[in-house]
Amino acid sequence: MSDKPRKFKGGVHPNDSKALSAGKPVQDAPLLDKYTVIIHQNIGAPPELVVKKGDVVKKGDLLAKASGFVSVPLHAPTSGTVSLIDKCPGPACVSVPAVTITADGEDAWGDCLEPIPDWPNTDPAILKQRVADAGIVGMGGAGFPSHVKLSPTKPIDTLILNGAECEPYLTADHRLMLEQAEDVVLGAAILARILGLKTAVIGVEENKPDAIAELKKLAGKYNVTVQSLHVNYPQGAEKQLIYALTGREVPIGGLPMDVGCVVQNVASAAAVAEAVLNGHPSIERITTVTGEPLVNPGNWRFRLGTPVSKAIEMAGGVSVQPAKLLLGGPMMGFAQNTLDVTVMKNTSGILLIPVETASQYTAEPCIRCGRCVEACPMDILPATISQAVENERFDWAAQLNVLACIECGSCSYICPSHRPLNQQFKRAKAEIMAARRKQQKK
Amino acid sequence: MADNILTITIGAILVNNFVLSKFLGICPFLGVSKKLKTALGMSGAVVFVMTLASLVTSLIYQFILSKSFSISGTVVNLTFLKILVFIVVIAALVQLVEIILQKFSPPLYQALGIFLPLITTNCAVLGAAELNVQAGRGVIESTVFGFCSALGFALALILFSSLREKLDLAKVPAPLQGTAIGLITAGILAMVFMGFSGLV
Amino acid sequence: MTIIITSLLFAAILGALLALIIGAAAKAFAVEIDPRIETVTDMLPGANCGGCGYAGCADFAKAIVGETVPPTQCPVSSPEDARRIAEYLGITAEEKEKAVAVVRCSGGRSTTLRSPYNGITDCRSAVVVAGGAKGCDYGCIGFGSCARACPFGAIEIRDGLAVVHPDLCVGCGKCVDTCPKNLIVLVPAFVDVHVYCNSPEKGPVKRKVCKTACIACRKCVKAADSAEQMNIKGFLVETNYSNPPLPDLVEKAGCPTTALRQASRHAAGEYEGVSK
Amino acid sequence: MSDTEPKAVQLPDATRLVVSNSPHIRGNDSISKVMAEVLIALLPAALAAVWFFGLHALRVMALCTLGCIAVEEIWNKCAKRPSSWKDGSAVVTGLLLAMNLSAGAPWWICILGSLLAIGLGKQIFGGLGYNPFNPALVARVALLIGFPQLMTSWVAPQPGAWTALDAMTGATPLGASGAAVATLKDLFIGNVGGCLGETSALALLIGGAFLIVRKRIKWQVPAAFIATVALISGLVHHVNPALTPPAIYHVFAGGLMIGAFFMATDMVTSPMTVNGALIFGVGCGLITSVIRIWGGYPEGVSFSILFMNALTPLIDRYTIGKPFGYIRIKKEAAQ
Repeated sequence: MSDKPRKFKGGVHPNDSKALSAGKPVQDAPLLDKYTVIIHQNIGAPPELVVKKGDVVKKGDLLAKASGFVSVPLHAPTSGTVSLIDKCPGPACVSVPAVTITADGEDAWGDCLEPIPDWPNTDPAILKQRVADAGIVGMGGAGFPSHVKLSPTKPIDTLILNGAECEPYLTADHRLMLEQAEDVVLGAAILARILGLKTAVIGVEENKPDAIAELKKLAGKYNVTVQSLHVNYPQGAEKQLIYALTGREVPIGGLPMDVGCVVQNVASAAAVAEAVLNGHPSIERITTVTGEPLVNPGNWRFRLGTPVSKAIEMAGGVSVQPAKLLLGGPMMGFAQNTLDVTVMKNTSGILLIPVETASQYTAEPCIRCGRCVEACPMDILPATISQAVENERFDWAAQLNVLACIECGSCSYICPSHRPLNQQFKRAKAEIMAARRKQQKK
Repeated sequence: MADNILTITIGAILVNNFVLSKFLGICPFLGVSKKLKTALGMSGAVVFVMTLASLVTSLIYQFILSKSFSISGTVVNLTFLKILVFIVVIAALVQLVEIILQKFSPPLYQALGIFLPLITTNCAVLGAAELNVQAGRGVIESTVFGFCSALGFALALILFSSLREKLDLAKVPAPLQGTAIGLITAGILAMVFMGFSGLV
Repeated sequence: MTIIITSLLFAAILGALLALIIGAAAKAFAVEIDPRIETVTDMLPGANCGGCGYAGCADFAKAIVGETVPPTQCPVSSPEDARRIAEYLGITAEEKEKAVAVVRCSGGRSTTLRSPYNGITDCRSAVVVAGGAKGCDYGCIGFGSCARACPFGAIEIRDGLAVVHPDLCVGCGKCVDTCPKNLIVLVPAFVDVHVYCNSPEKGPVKRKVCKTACIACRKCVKAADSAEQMNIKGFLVETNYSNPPLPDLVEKAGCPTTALRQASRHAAGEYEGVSK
Repeated sequence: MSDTEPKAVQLPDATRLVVSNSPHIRGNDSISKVMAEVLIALLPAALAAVWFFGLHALRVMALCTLGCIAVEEIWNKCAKRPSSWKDGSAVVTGLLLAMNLSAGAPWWICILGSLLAIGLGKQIFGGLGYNPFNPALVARVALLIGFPQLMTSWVAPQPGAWTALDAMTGATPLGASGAAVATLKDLFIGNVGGCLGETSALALLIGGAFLIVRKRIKWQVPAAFIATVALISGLVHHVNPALTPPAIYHVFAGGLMIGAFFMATDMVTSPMTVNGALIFGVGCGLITSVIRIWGGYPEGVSFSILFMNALTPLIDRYTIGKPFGYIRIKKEAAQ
């Protein structure tokens, strides 16, 4: 592998604003008296609840079991009593089922999974089962069950760990790679063993030199390579990352395994190491709480089910009213309208955007400047598709390959007319998929 | 001869474009230009009809109509039948195109609708035949002229239809939507084609 | 004289020649079409609304002639029109009762919580962002996708709520598919009493976000003339459209949240949240 | 917030949190910024025009710019649309229109031109972004056809003389006797008769370079345009010197520079893709050369650009590239 990674086409360079929290070491969030854990935290089937109201659980006990292959179990973030099973605000501003656990304050571990210290000589299938049992998902944002990615149906020759963290503001992965480099590299080695590979590549954007240095120190020990990447949003998008590291293009509608790759987030890798070596399931994660309105932004290790209001309190509250509250980064994160939403396995950031920099859509006309075409990492024509969607011509939008869109938001970011391109494409994709489902039914 | 053909070609396609500088064939130009696909089909049909019509009419004119011959002592010259014969020939050709299209491309046949039979009365086709006679062109030159005029028609139609597809997406003020903005666009297009004047 | 004869002869020969060619071509490339399709197309309203599920009236006519659908499937034609088509084709057509659309939500801007929303003002686009940013997950978003889809101008957006005018609605059902919240249903046109709420949540949850939600208090069920006129489903009451209550039920029941309404008076703006 | 008592942790007000789609931040680009940069790029040419033609140039520019703004605003008022002159597009159109007029143009030509440019060229199609043709060129061509005499009588350049106004005849360096009309140096600096913007190639090159550096225009358009004109005129001159002056005259004289850098590159009316831009430039060059060398009009830049504007939807349609990851699908489907 060459030292210089490839540059993918397009992309944008937003002001990264990472300085707010990049220098802040990860703190363990204090134990709360209540956690509201959203049950469906993964892509795929929701897990099946195995506790009922009044049950006493220990930390790490099963709350819900996987209900199929593309599904992961959910574990209790602390010890206590199941006090309520009801709906709570979900990350998409729609209520979702959740389990509330009233903590007993002891935070005592239950019967955990058996640690596997001798993993280099353990059957990969057992390791893979461990990943599934620990409920690990893609912690970068998508929440796709990790063990599914580790069961490719096509030959794999490359394992990539995604440490790009190209979203502005977010520093959770950066701090993780810096402070828990050993876990990340170990996780990479375990994942490589599961896939039957000798080695893995960790891709990190070159604006995190300290993390790269830290990882490189350990890389040799576990036969893992660390590759610095150009700073260019969306460097951390799966397809762009694979291209940058291997030069392969994942086909539209295809998966990384179609080009012999498996991509895992670095936080997921660290969770894998934790699950294999200590037998701890995925019940906590590092999340960046940041944004200019916050008094004291930083990085925290939160239990699942921590309400956003508590997280903001830990960050010292706000000095001014923010325009938006986001889960995730500013480019692809989800806007929230309540502080009651809770931290999930894929919540990489809790972000408050000030009024001055929050994007405001207007209906200014497209001047066909073509900057979106330049910025599009998937090389489609956002301006033309936008016109098609505006006129509800979804067949045309499909012809223009709107389904290739990865919703990275680069086009909306760059547009001088401030057009809501990304929203239009989301709608178009939804409409096209709905139409196809309808057709299939017929 | 070669030079002449080149002049005819450029003249018919650009300088004296049937639609945009002679303003012939405006009916299908406006009628079938809403979609690029139907415009392409119409263009094909017009090229076919106009080329053949020019060939056949000029053959008939050269070898029958313009000749004077005597039958039982009376000198007969059938030139006065020109328009009648031309129209009959064109109508027959259009009928042929219609039958063939209906068989091989029913969607296009549907899309062209009434404008297909109307090629019969498309003044561009008759105009080409008539202009050939006026200019005293030979059979080959007539055919080339017919073909190139049709190409000019096709060029204008295709350009115009792609513009109209674009205008469909534009926020044109309500009173000007549809044919009105189409005619305005055609006017600007005609101005543009004036730039070619003086080439031949 | 010679000239006339020669001209006639020439024209005749030319005509015969061309006729021969065309005749041969017509034979060689013959296409059969059913002339009935055109007649039926002419008998249809020609609105091309697509309410029948086909791409325009001509397409629908083809389907009728092919006897895959009954002519009554056209929501715009009157029963007499459908009967005439059926008679022409010699098929039987069952009567279909006139339907009308109802938007099962009464949560306008003044009665239901909403977050500030910044984006495309179109329901189907808004729903991809935070489910439309309304306090109630099930309620009308009010950006008027249905109103724009209605070929008859029967839906009005009033204070952020879609309101159907029953007298303008022909029941074509175009709006039904547009609503991303699946709020719109087609019901028999003669029924006037509907529950303008679609949220399956528990009463207190609904009340927290909406003043006019159905809280399943059963007042209307009790006030109804017979037990089956209003049905309870979970935390929601529904009109039984096969045994509908009379319009005076609204007065008699005295719905505490005004979720039970008369369609005509709802459209006239006589209830909370929809006043003009 | 008071400083005396210990500050309680303040949480954001959830009811005021705006819900919107990602991305939640955006670049600081805007239409008015784009237009402002185009205006800056036009500044050298405008200054050059004032230097050579004095206050008359200033008068024409002011009339056209104000005329365009006025027409835009009156239209907006009548059509009940929000005011839009502040986005700067009308100012750019006005200035470009002025660049296409002679310093001696009477006031009513300027106003009529504004009306044609904004009314016929832009607003009739729905305003900014929807016009298929370059508005300033629509006005210029309409005026050229309507008032050929007025539109081709130029004013002699008088560097530094502020108020002098000497009419001169319409001999153009693009005629067969091009070299006799002006020296190459004069052509480059701009010391020749012509429209305001047609004169100083140097000033236009500076402005064009600025736009290219700022990535406001696609360099492929002017490059392909100028190269094609140079190639064709050079070849024709080589074969038959009596027909047309050498390529260098074609490049620096007339409206080629302003056309290539400022008119053909108009975003709204030119193709969006890079390949499309190349085709567009070559097409413009081809038609310009043909009209200049063989046509009835002395100058073909405006006609060629408008013609290619009309072709733009087609070019756009057929130059759509293959998206990332597309080739592999095809291959796999074939297998």
